[in-house]
Order: sequence, then C-alpha cells, then structure tokens
Amino acid sequence: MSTITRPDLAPPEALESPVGVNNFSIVAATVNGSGSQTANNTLVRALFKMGIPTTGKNLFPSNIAGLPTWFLIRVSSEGYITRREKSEILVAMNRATVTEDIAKVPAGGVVIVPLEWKIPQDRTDLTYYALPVQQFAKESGANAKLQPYVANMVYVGALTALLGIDEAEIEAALSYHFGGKRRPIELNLGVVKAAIAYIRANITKTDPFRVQRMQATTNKVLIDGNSAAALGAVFGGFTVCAWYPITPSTSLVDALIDYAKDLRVDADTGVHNYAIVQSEDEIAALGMVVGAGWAGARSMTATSGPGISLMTEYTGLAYFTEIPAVIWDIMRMGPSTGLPTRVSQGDVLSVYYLGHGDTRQVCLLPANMAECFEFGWKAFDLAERLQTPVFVLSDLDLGMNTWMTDQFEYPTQPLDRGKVLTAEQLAELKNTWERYGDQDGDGIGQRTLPGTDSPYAAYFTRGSGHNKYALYTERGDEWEANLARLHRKHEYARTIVPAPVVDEMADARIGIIAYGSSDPAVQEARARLANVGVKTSYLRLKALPVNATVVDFIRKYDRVYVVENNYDGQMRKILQTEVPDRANQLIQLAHCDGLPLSSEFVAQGIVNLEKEQ
Amino acid sequence: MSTITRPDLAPPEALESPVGVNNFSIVAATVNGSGSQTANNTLVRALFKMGIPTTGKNLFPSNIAGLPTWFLIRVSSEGYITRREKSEILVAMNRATVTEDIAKVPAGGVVIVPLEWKIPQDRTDLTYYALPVQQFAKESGANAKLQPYVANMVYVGALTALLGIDEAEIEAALSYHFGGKRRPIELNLGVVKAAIAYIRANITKTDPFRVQRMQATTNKVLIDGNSAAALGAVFGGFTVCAWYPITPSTSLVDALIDYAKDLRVDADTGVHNYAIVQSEDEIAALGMVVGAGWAGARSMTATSGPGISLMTEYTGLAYFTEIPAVIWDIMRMGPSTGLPTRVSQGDVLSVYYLGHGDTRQVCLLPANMAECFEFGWKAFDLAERLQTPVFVLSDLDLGMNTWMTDQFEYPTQPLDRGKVLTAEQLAELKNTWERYGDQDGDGIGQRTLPGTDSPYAAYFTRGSGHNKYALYTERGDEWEANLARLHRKHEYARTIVPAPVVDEMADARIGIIAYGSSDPAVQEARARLANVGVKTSYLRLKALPVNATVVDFIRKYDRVYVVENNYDGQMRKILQTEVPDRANQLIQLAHCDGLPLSSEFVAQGIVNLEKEQ
Amino acid sequence: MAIQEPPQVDLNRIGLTKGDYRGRPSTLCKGCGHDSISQRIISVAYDLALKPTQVIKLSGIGCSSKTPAYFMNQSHGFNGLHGRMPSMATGATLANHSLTAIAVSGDGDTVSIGLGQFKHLVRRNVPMLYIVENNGVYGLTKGQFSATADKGQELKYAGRNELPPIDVCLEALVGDCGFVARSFAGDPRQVEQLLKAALSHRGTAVIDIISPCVTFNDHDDSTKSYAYGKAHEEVISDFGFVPAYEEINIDYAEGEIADVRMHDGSHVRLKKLDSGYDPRDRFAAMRLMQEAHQNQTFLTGLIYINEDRPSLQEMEHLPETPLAQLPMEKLRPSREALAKVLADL
Amino acid sequence: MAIQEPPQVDLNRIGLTKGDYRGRPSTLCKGCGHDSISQRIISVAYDLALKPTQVIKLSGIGCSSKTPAYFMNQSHGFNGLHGRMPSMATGATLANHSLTAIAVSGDGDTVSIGLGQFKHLVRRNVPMLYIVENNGVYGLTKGQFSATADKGQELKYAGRNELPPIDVCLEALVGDCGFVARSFAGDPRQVEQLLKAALSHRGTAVIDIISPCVTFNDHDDSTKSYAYGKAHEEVISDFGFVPAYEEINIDYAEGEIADVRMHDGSHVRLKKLDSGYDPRDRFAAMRLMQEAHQNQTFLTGLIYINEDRPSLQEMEHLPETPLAQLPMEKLRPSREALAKVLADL
Ligand SMILES: Cc1ncc(C[n+]2csc(CCOP(=O)(O)OP(=O)(O)O)c2C)c(N)n1
Ligand SMILES: Cc1ncc(C[n+]2csc(CCOP(=O)(O)OP(=O)(O)O)c2C)c(N)n1
Ligand code: SF4
Ligand code: SF4
Ligand SMILES: [Mg+2]
Ligand SMILES: [Mg+2]
Repeated sequence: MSTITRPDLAPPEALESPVGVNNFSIVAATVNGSGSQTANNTLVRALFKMGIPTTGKNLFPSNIAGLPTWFLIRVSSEGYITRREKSEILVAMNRATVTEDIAKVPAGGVVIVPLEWKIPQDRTDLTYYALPVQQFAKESGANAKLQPYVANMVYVGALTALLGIDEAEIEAALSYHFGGKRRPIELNLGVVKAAIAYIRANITKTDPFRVQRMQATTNKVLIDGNSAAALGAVFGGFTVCAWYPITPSTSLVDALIDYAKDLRVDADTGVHNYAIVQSEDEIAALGMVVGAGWAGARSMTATSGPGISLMTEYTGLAYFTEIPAVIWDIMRMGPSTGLPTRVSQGDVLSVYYLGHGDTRQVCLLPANMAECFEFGWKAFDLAERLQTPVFVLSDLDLGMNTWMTDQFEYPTQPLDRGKVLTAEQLAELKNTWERYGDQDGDGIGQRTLPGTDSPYAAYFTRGSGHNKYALYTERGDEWEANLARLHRKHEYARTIVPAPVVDEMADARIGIIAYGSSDPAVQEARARLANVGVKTSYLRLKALPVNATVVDFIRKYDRVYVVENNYDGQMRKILQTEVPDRANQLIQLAHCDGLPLSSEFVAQGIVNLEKEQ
Repeated sequence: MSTITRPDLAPPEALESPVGVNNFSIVAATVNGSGSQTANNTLVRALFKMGIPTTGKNLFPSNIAGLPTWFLIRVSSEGYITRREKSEILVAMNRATVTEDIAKVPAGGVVIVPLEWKIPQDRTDLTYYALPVQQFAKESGANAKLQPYVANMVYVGALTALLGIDEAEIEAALSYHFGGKRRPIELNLGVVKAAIAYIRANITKTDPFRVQRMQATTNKVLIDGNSAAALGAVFGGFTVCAWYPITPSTSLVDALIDYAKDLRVDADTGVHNYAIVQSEDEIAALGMVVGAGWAGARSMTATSGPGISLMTEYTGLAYFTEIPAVIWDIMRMGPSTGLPTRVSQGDVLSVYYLGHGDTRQVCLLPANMAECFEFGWKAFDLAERLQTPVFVLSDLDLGMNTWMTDQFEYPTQPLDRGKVLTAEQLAELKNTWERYGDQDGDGIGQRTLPGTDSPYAAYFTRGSGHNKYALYTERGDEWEANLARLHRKHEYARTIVPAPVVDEMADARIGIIAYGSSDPAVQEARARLANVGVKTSYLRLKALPVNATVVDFIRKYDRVYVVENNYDGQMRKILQTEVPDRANQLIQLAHCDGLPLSSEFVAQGIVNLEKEQ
Repeated sequence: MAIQEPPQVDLNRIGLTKGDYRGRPSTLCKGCGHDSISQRIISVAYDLALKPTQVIKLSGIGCSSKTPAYFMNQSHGFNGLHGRMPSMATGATLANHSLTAIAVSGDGDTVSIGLGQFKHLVRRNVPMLYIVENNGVYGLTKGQFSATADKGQELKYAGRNELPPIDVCLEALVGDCGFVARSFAGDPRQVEQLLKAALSHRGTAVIDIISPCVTFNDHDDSTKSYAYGKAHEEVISDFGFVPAYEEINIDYAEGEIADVRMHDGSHVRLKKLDSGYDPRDRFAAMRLMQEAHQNQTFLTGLIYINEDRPSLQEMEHLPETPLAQLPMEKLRPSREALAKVLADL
Repeated sequence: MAIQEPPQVDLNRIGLTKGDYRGRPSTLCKGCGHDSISQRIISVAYDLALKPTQVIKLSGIGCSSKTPAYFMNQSHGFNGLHGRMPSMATGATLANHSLTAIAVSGDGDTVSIGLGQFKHLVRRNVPMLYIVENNGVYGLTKGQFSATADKGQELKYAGRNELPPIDVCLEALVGDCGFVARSFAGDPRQVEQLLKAALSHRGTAVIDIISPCVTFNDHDDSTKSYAYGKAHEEVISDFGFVPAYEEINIDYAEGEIADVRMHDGSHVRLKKLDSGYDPRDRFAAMRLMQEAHQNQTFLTGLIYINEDRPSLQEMEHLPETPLAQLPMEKLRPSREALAKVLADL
C-alpha cells in the first residue's frame, strides 16, 4: 500500500547529510572543567555570525571536573540543526579518550591533536594536524591554573585558520563572551592568533572542509532553551518561582534570576515584583508554587525527573483542587538518577498520568527556542485559564544547548488571568457562585482569590471530596459529577492548548508524529527520505491532550511513525489510547542512548520498518 | 455480529438478583463511632454460621465519630457476594439520614426504625417496624456512655426475630467477638433477647424476608483482605515492614503486628524474627524497605494513593537498581486526598508507570481473600526472583470488608529467594560475575548480599548509569544494553506472574475483562446476562504485565468489555497498548462513585452498550 | 404595645459579630481539644477585629488540620497535604504578604511527616501564626504514636513508645524562631493571650498547644490528657498584650520587666516572675526546654520572643502591593525591553 | 644473584593491606575536602582492621555522596537518593544489624532536602556512623547555598545568603544523639580519631566534617574554606581511643577525666581541657553549639558522648542472626500454625 519506490534499493548514503563547504560537523573532545566552553561558544558564535546555520551541542559528564566531554558543532548550508551521527572533524584534546575518538572519525575526516602526545597517525583515510598545544599554552603567559583554559583557544585558532573562519568574528565572539573585558579578550585572542600563525606557517591544508559567508542567519539569534524559557516567564508575568537545583533545569532558574533582576525590579524603589525562592526540596518547591497559585500569583518551578517524582503528590492536589501552576520538566535520562547530563524524552507517560487516582495532566511540548519562549508565557495563561497544573516538557538538548532561532515574537495576547471573580461580581452572585461549577460548559469553575474584599469571597480548598460549592462531601453522586466536570475540562483543554503543526506532502501514504527535541531530526530525515522517494507527512505535537487534528492525521495515513527519544515509545502509547481505531498503525520509532536523535536514525529507521510492511 | 438475542427486549428486572428467602440485602444506617460494628459483625457471623453465603460491607466516613455510616449485609443462596444496588431491609438508626435512607428502600421493603423518633410511615409500599430503641438502651443497665453501643444490639435482636436467625448463632458470634469475655457478652445478649421478646410480643411480621439454614459455608471462614494479606506475608517470611499509617491500609499492618507476634516470635528467647517500624512518612517507609531489600530482607510496606505518590522516587530507584520490595496499595478513592474511606481502582495507571523515565512495574491484582493471602507470600517470591518492586493492588472493599472464603492453601512452593550468589559461587566466578548481566536469558542478573564473606561479593549500587558489572557509566551503548535487558526482564515477568483466570462460554461472542474487587460484580452479572441470552466469556487479570493468554482472549472476541472501578478506564488503556490490533474492540465499562461495583451496573451496562453495537 | 427590640448583638471594632467569625459545624469528637482551640481563635479574631477576608487559614491533614473549616467561614482556607503545609503557606504568603496567615497543624503533621518542612519554614521566617494542636497521637488514623509521644508511654492500640519525643518548641528555638510558646487547650485564657501576641509577630510564631485527643489519648496517665495537663501545667511566663490600636504609655507598669514592640505596632509587656525567667533570653529558653524535655515537665507560656529577624517577605524585597495584585504593567515588560534583550544576544 | 624480595607490604590484624581498603579512582575535583576524608576512612578501617565484607557504605546524592565509590571496594555500597539515605540505611541495618554501616552525606543532602529523615534517623538511634561532608554549598549542582551556609555569606554564583545556618551538631544533639562531633578535613589526625571512636558507638554517631569545596566555596572569607578552617579551628575536647582488642588499665592516666566504655568494648578516654569542657554534659554541649552558632566560631572535637540509649535494633528485639540470614524455618510458620489461625477465624 506504500508509495515508496523500493526503499530497499536506496543506498544508505542517500539518507545522510551532504558534506563539504559549509556542511560538516566538528567534535571537540575535552576534559570538563577545563573551560572548553569558551572555545566552543566562540566558534559557534563566529560561524553563526558569518551567516552560516550553526548549532552547538555539549555532551558533558555528571561531575564537576576531570571527565570526558564532547562538544558538537554542526554547520549546515541547508539550515539543518539536528545532531549528525558522524563528525568529520575531531578536535582531540582529551588524552583519555583520544584513541576511541579517532576511531569514530569517518573516512576522509580530519583530526586535530596536540603534537606533544605523539599520537600514531595510523589511519591513512584521515588527515592529521598536530599542534604544539601545550607549548602555546605555556607561551601565552597565563599562570599555571589558567593554562588548560588557554589551551582550548589553540583549537579555536587552528579551526579558524583551517576552515577559513573570519578572524574578526572570532574577536567579536570573544568580546561578547567576556562582556567586553579587555584582559581576557586579549589573552585569548593572543593564543588564537598564535595558533593561526602556526598553522599558516607549518601546515598545508589537504582536507576539503571549509566555510564561506552566507546570509542565512540574518535577524536570527543564538540562545539556549532554558534562557528562552526564563525570558518567556519574565514576559509572562511570573511572580513566584520556587525551585530546587537539579541538572539540567538549574540554568533555567539562573536565567530567570538574571532576567528578572534586569526587567522586573522597580528602578526607583528597588523592590522586586517577583520572588524566587530556593526551597529545601522539590516537594516544597511545588508546595510553594501551589500555595502561591492559590493565592493569585503566577507561579512556576523548574525541575527534572527525580524532582517530578517528588512532585507527584502536590501535582495531584493542584489537579484536584484546580490551582494553576507551571512546572518545567527539563527532561534528562531516567529512570532514577539515570544520566543527569544526558537527554531523553522519558517522562511523557509519567507526567501525563502524574498522581494517583484518575488524573491526566496538561503538557506543552516545545520543540525550538521560539516555543520555549512562547510557552514561557503561555503556560501561565493556560494554567490560569484551565485552573490546573501545566507541565512544559522541555529537555536537556533544548534547554542547555545553543540554538539559532528567529527573534522571539512579543506575546500576542494580553495576560489571561482566567475566571477570577471580583468583589463586585460577588456582590451580585452572593451565595450562588459555584467554585467548582460549570457555568460556561467548559468544565471550569470560577475562583476567588484570598484577600478579595467581599463576605462572599471565601471558600474552602481541600484535596478531599468536595461538591460544586467547595463543601466537603462523601456523596457518590457529587463525587462523580465533579470527575465528570474535570473530564469536560480536559476535553476543553484539547481545544485551547497549542495546536499541532502539520506539514503534508502530496501523495504521502505514511505519516510521522514527533515532538520536542526530536523535531530537528525528523525535519532533516523527511528531506533525505524524499530524496529516495519516500514521501512523508508530518505532524508535530505541541501539547497534550491532543486535539482533533491529531486524530484526523493519524486516521489519514496507512502508517504513522511516532518518533521519540525514549525506550518504551511513550507518546505512541498515549496516542494508541487516544485513537484506538488506529492503534495498530501507530509504529514505534524510539531510541534512547542519551544523545539527541539523529536524522540518520529516523530516516534509516523508517526505511527499515517500511521494508517490513 | 452479536449472538445476543435482542437484549433490548430483556426487562431490566431480569438482570437483577432474585429476592426472597436467603436472598436479600440489609442496610444498617448508623452514626460512626457508635459501635455499630459489633452489631453488624455479629449479624454477618451468625448468618454465615447458619450456612448461608453472607457478605458485609462497611461504608464509613473519613472521621472518627458522629458522621453517617452504612453497613450492607447481603445474603445470597446462590453464593453471590457483590454489592446490590438495592437493600430490601433498612435499619434506620441515624436520625440525620433517615429520610433519605427510607426514600431509597425499594417497594416491598422493610424499615426498622426507633419508635421514639415518630417517623411518618407514609410510604405504603413499605413495611415499618418501630422499636423502642432508646428505652431498651436505658433499660439495659449500661452507663450513659455505653448506651449508643447497646442500642445497636436492639436491631440485632429485631433482625434475629424478624428474619429467623438462630439465637444460638448470635450468642456464638458475640462470644467470638468478645473473645469469650462474659460481661460484655451477657450485656449485649440481654439487649438482643429483650428486643426479640419485644418483637414477638408486639409485632406481626408481614414481610417476606427470612433466612433458613443451608450448608453453603461449610469449611469456609470469614476474614477481611488486609488480615488475609498480613497472614500471607507472615507465611511468606517477611522480615522487615516499614509503614506509615493511612486509611485503608493501616489495618493490614495492624494485622501483621498481631499475627507476627503470635507466629514469628521465638517462644524461648522472645526475640522477634522480623521488624515492623512505623516511619515518619511514606518516602521513608519505602526507603527502609528498599534498604532492607538490598541487604537481603524480605521487606514490605502497605499504603494507599497519597503514599504511592510519595513513593514514586524510591520506586524508580528500586526498579532501576533492581532491588526486591513488596508494596501493598490498598486503593482508596483519589485523586489527592479524595475519599479516604471509599473504594476505587484508580491507581492502576499511575502504579504501572510509576517513576520518571522508562519504567513499568509488576502489579498483582488480588480479587478475593484467597488471593490476598496467596499474594501475601507470593509477592516476595516474585520480587526476589525478578529483583524488582512488586505492587499488590488491593483496595478498600477487599481490604477492609468481611468476606467469606475457602480455607487458605498453605504455600505451594518453598520460598524463592531468587538469584543470590553465595561465597562459594563467588569463589568460582571471581571477577567475572555480572551483577546486571543476563546469564539465563531472563533479563535477571545475579546479586550478592552485603555481609557475604568473599572478597568478590561487593558491588556498588546506584540509581545512575551502570554497566553490567555495576560500574558507573555514561556510555550510550551500555545504557541502552541495560534498558534492553530490563525490557527482557519485563517480558520474562509476563511468564511468571500469576496467570489470568479464564472462563469461556460456548458460543459467546463478547468477552469481559475485570480484576480485583470488580470480580464479584462480573461473576453475578454474567449469570444474569446469560438469563437474557447474552453469553459472555470472562478473563480475570491477576497481574500486570499481561501474558499471552490475555492477548489471545482479546483477539478471540468481537468486543471485550473492560470492567473497572475508576473513571478513566485505566486498565483498558493499558490493554489498548498491549494489544493495539484490538484497541478499538476494548470497550470501557467503568464506574466510580466510591462504592464497590454492583452486578446491576455491569449487566445493565453491557446490555446498553451492546444495543449500540 | 412596646416595640420589640432586635436582640442585642455585640459588634467589634469593625462592626462584626462573633458569629461572623464562626465556621461550619465541627465533625470532631465531642470534647476534642482541637474544638476548644477553634473557639479561642474565633474569640481572638473577634476581639482583635481581624478582617476575615484578609485572613487565610492553612493546614495539613489530620483531625487538627480539619479545624480551619470550623472557624472563620469568611476567610479563605486551604486544607492541603499531610505534613507539607509549610511550603504551601510559604507560597501563599509570598503571593500575598498583606494577609494574616493562620496555620493549624497536628503533632503528626508537623513533627512526624512534616519535620523537614516545619524546620525550613521557621528558618525562612515566613510571617504567620503556626499552631500545633499536639495530642501525641495520630487522631485521624486512629491512635498511632506521633513523634511527640512521650518515651515509655503506653497506648491500648499502639503499645509502648520507646522513642524520645520531639519537642516542637525546642525545634523551633533551635531553628531561630522569634516567637515560641506552649499552651494547653484546657487553659483558654492563656491560649487567647498567646494567640493575640503571636498574630502581631514579625515572622513565624509557633504555638505548641497540648490538645487532648479524647478518643485515643486521654487516659489520666497520658501526658497529653486533660487530667495530666490540669494537674501539671506550670506557667513559666506572663505578659500583657496591648494591640496596636490602643494607646500605650511608655512607663513600665508595676511587675513588668520589659516592653516588646511588635511588628504591627502592638506591644507585649513582659511581667516579672518569681523564677526570673526572661523570654527574651535564647539560652535560657533552650535550657528550659531541654530540661522540660528531660524531666517531662509541662511548662506553658511565652518561651521566647524576638522581633529582630526580618521575615522572608522582607528578605525578598517585595513591593507593598502583594504580588498577586500587581497590575499588568508590573508583570510584563515592554516590547522594547524584549527587543533590547534579543539585540544583546 | 640475590633473590628479589617481594616489596614489603604492611598487613593489619586481619592480614589485609591498606590497598584492600581502597576504592575506585576519585572523579572529584583535585583538592576537594571530600577526597581527604575518604583517605581518612581508608586509614581508620585499615588501622582498626575492619573486615571489608562486613561493612556497608551508604550515601545520598552529591559530590560527597559519590565518595563511597572511592573507598573500600570490597564493601557493598549504595548510593541512593538525594536526602533520603537515612531511611535506606535504617532498612539496611534492620535487615542485617551485624554489619558496620558507614554513611556519607553532604550538607545539602543532610540538612536541606534531608533534614526530616536525618532527624528521624537520629531519633531512632540507628546504629551507624553518619559523616556529613559539610562545605556549605551544593557542589554537584554547581554552587548554590545549602542550609549550612553562614548568614551573610557571599558567593559569586549564588549571591548573598540571608538565612541562618542549620547546625548539624546542634540538630543531632537536640534529637538525643549519643555521639556528636565536628571536625575539619584539614585536620586529619582529629578526623581519624573521631572516626575510630564513632565506629564503636552504640547508636547513630554523627560527625560533621567541614570539607572545603575548592571549586565553589574555598575563597578565604568563606567559613567553609581551608584557609578559614586552618586559621579559626578551636579544639574543644580531646580523648584517647583504645580499641576493644587492646587491653586497658582501669586507672585514669594523667590528664584524663573519664573513661567511656563503648558498645563494642572499646574505650574513649576523655582528657581534661583548660576550658573544663566535658562532652558527657548535654546542656553544656547544647550551650556550646548554640554559642558557636551565634558567634560563628569554629569549634571542633568530640561534642557529646553517651552510650546509654538503646539502638533501634535493640528496641526491636532482633535475634542475633541478622534477619537477612534467618533460615527458612524461622521465616515460614508451619502448616499446622496456618490451620490453627484459620480454625480460630
Ligand atoms: C501522605 C499521607 N500519608 C498518610 C496520611 C494519613 N493520615 C491522615 S491524618 C494522619 C495523622 C494525623 O496526625 P496529627 O497530625 O497528629 O493530627 P490529629 O489527627 O492527631 O489531630 C495521617 C497519618 C495522609 N493523609 N497522607
Ligand atoms: C531529588 C533530587 N533533587 C535534586 C538533585 C540534584 N542534586 C544533586 S546533588 C545536589 C546537592 C548536593 O549538595 P551536598 O549534599 O551539599 O553535596 P556536595 O556536592 O556539596 O558534596 C543536588 C541538589 C537530585 N539528584 N535529586
Ligand atoms: S480522634 Fe482525637 S483528635 Fe480526632 S477528633 Fe476525635 S478526639 Fe479529636
Ligand atoms: S565541586 Fe566542590 S564538592 Fe564537588 S568535587 Fe569539586 S571541590 Fe569537591
Ligand atoms: Mg495528633
Ligand atoms: Mg555540600
């Protein structure tokens, strides 16, 4: 039934990204705590400012210093930003992993390595450039403690020379990084220049990789998802953030602290129009958020898997008492402590069903920087409108890596504070208002905030059985009526959460569904698949619960591949229960080894599975 | 496609239980804290000892004293034990609810009510028996504080006389209840006798309800599920129980304390061959259980919804470090605090997926007293064999109500302590043993216990990434290999958890799946449905993950109704992901108002849904 | 015929009757200490003329934690999770620090499951009144020992307690709490006086009130029983309370040792006691509690008072307008502000 | 030609080398205080000739909690959940009370997220050595303040800490802990001496060791830095430790004030100090800690010792054979026993 013209005949290379000028990947293998982040960010920024689509991804260990870390830089003239399986250029700066690192370089690739290590250059299919890295560091004049930091600048210089990066952009990037501070800029630039000079004097470039200016990044900016989310929250009018440090969510709150200080402190009085409190654990963090949400704040927290587990009980309370709360889950690899510095989309099922008893949570699924920003503010609107916790399922790849993005759009809607009754409205309604009623048929009652100056304002909030007047009840009929209303609210939520993005190809008979950080891999894979005659339509989920578009999409295609970064195919399971008539046509394409999905995995995976059909 | 002979023509009555001699229900409406439990238990026991199948269900409020409570007694010559929607006999002892209580009595029913209340006897379709309850209580000679307790005995006497209960059995039941203590037996018996005499002298019985001796309870006993579970755990060799009080699981640990004191204390030395510790909360309870399981104890806890939520993080750790633990979830109504004293099967989804990251838990689903006992010991065998937490999803109906049951079978297998290496085995294996290996293809590694006297015994347990030697790793391939093995273990678990019970009717085209306390309702409903020509086959799940029998069963029938006591049809959702090719033929028949499901709901529900087909 | 006068109702300073401070009917056991504390709260709120709409009631789970439903119906109440009310209260008071927060918890709720949150609440000095209705047992789950049960205590249901009790007041003191008191539900006058002073405190005010559970822990040999409390209560301090709206003369009246000006402008006037105990002395307070703990004596009264420590809301530099009531323009920076941030990226 | 002698290796009482007590290579930052504490544990275990297979290592999450991987490879280790190690340790020692339990935790792990569990562990007197590697920050998550950070402390990353510190030792004391000590990773001799004594204690022995985080909290003005510690450490007590396997004479040696017989038969011989401080005096200990807390002085040494309180395992009436090793017949009662229970129903 497939329209694929014999995918089994397509050569695997056809599914890979092209390689050449402005199209390759670099991996810098270093030791963490050695300050390689400055070098890597400088490179990414310089390339980006040359107008070349560039992304950077940091694969770092869960400790403070001394363990292997890899930084991936991809340039792609086509604008693809997903991780590639292969990196043509290896910057080998970690003695402990150098052998393994070199083994992974594809034929035709390049290895940049310290001269002092005297690595055997025994792969004839590679080009080796050996640099006197340690000598440069010594000569830089930096003290011993700073030398490893400086050494990293050597490879910045080497790559600048070898790839033809604009030196002025390197300087600008360093200047940006050091906030214009002359000393460090000059120190680092000195090393870069020395390395460039060395290369020019001593090395003959024999590889094909280089860059040239483009205009593909005009008006775009570089940012990480956690900063984008924080910025969104600041523009969403967050007033209370309670949190507990945990990788990879910590940097979201760090950014929030910084942005709020800039943007939400009264210049004249110095008062803070917000409060950010580091709590004693995640139970307390969500407890504060729920208390604040109840009392009328726009309140939020950010956490990751273990924190989500600890937030289970308070989530159930907020769900059932119908209190707005925004919870960012920057997903890392679980179960349990798992791999704190590796990515996965592994919390989808547990968050969607979080809490004992019958619960289903609203989840937003950002896939890029614009959505991290947008959901940063929109999550509050939804939480207050729906009077429920709203989870934003971002992840380590989105949150902690550097992505290029279009400028963010200023919020398109004014703050939606939801159904909050004023003293005036209460004077009309008197005792007839129903905290847990359904005046509008959307399943959402009207709430009042503590402090509202009306004798009718007060109601009693409890996680135990309550009727529509918020009075305690153990009556079965009232209990059921309440659950039925919550069910209606869930149905209503489908209609107001961000709608999926659909991109259909003419004549496609197969569909793909993905979400979050799996999107870039799918985007590129679709192009590669089209090259070999496999036409695909694509729906990207932006939220749970799903809406009618999703159901229609699934029903329309012969098979729908659900692409995700976890082991169990968690989103597929949810979709199977949402569209049971097509449950068997929803095919799992999941993978989970701690790295962002690659387009090769998606493209090859679909080709392989299609062959089985 | 259905074989049903026009179910729409079946009169609703045809789906109801027959009513008459040895077939009716009693509801005693009282105030909690008034000691009515003694009266109710006495009645249940006396009826049961007359050889008549009898069950008692307590519908009690979540407070200590003063709120309405109802006790349901059903006698059924056919041996059905599910809750019926209607109770023919009302014992109205709660002034606050008497009007509502009377309104619910079906036509032809009986109302027993204190004379002193002067309740208008305005329903002509009922028989009223008014008794001088308060006068009896006063005359009993009991002090003022005890009078409400004594008053309840009046209705025991009244029912004894009216229904023809054997007085000797009442006396025996009181003697059992008071452990043979003469004073209270006589005090209560005096009231009973006075009431009997009063009825005989003053009241002419005009209703059709009465009992007569049968032989249907020979060799059976009366017990509640929590006591049965505790007894099972004592015979399963539990050594550590850590717990935190929560309704309705508290009585499980109470029973454990009692049985262990009798059965697991060394008579000569007085030492306890077990430890039961009340922890500070449920996080700590499961923490202790996990620590104990790691160190080689058979360890367990019992809790309910809110406790399960708090146990999420430790569950993930135990799952991922592969430590045996037994967790009884006596399900009550959620979400959140919900209705602590009402039943539901609402934790199925959240427990099955408990924990962030990719997790799926092993769950046992007892449906009767024999299984509460059996799973009481078997859960340890499974937990130690599978090296994983095992959840037993019982509920308030099973756990806290009185059920008749066949005598329990002594454990059929010796204790299975799973794959634990001894010092001798280690001397052979030396460094080659793989804590997280898969020597046997079942996905289960070999473990060692702390204290094993071998230099090779030690390994390091952690919830973060580990390879098969239990060494720390962040490598993607090792991570994936570990998840793949856990997946194999889950597949293996399918083959060793208790298999479902299947009962197929010839020519049936529709199937029913249920589990746990929904079983009695299904059993009776199937008989009623058969009466109106609706043939059904039945599969009762005894565990998750499901095995091949379940898949086959689902594939075999045109439609399969999944009957459960929750709102969202949670088990149905799990089954939809397990058998996606039949997801659309799995039909939700769920209900959740805090009461045990009735057979009328099931039978009528299926008839109604069949009409729609 | 004489005209019928409407029944005389006493109105307080803001024109409310005592009835305006009542709650829904209690469903606790008759005679439960907790009910009597609810009555004290009603009286005090009425006497001080608290504006009910500007009060929030917070609690965890337990018989004690149910009580906010039984007083001050015109105040918002939140009966949250077992042991985790402190965080909820922290959030609520951050959102709206202009409200008066009254929290009620149990001994199980506060020092068994809730000990961590309780200690961190005190550490943050969240401005609120925190009442522990301490009966030494879990009432609602029918009589297990809580962590305040005395060592060696026997209960019919739970057996013998072998563990040392956790002392709510000592824990608060060690945690730098600026208002620590103990009282007894059987001593209504003292409870009311302490409640009044506590409501004026700058940060977290903790009152540990022994509140007998008549159903599970009221036999005479229980240190948490009415009989024991009545027989053994020793008052360690005495003071007068002058609300902010009353005038105060600056001289010490006879028998007074000091005047503590409370955050809201009211005054606590400490009286001299034979024992010489001065509740402003932290060491003395700790030693006293430690001795009481060791000797199982039942000391009541104001144990420690200190208005110096800033509250969390002060430390957070919050504006006068509560966060929950900030106008839109304080919540969302301008379009230009966004443009500037983006330009700087 | 002379025969090559194998290199000389010192064996301890049970014939093990120091290498037998080593762990895997540390992945902590060079110079981290935690690593030096691991070395102390290795030395002490070797000196006391602990049998590695009879030791368990327990920890939470943090840089400090990673360290059990870096000592005693031949002992089972369990690196559990953040802040929840105490309950795990309680369970493990219930399952097998014959093992020596060594727990390592951080300040964040113990008194931020873990305060409740820590206090309840102490209350239960679970027999174990509980080491807090206290650096005032969260190392592993890169430098946020923990609850032991001093008031007014500034950190580049986290800004200024406005909250009062929680004092591990004071909390333990208040919780009736029978062995409370403080030390400094820069004082190896004292750390070792305290470890030895602590390992002989009957119940929970808490040692709070200031252990500088060289990456996030080692600037000279930090009270948790090496420089500060070296400059400000004041030793409050001194003692000699005589292990159980050595003979002891009953007379006090010169300068000793008392001999405390430990649970395992070893002895702690307290020495007289100028200050007159006696670590058997609970009030004195509390006062000292309270003063140190107030004045931010850095007192180290044995703060409190008391061997009287029974451990949890004693209170639970456990058999000599650990529960985990009970034979089948102690685990499953007989067929007849079941029949009898059923007959009684
Ligand atoms: C997470 C959780 N665990 C357990 C319970 C059950 N529970 C309800 S109240 C209570 C104890 C209350 O004791 P206390 O705080 O002393 O209040 P009291 O009833 O004595 O006033 C417990 C254990 C619960 N509601 N939630
Ligand atoms: C539930 C949970 N929350 C947060 C974290 C993240 N986390 C890991 S270590 C740590 C703090 C450790 O601090 P401390 O105990 O002082 O140890 P140190 O690293 O300073 O030795 C945190 C917050 C986690 N692992 N689990
Ligand atoms: S059980 Fe105890 S605490 Fe609860 S209401 Fe009754 S007397 Fe009060
Ligand atoms: S970050 Fe600090 S605590 Fe962690 S290893 Fe480095 S120095 Fe030690
Ligand atoms: Mg209590
Ligand atoms: Mg620390």
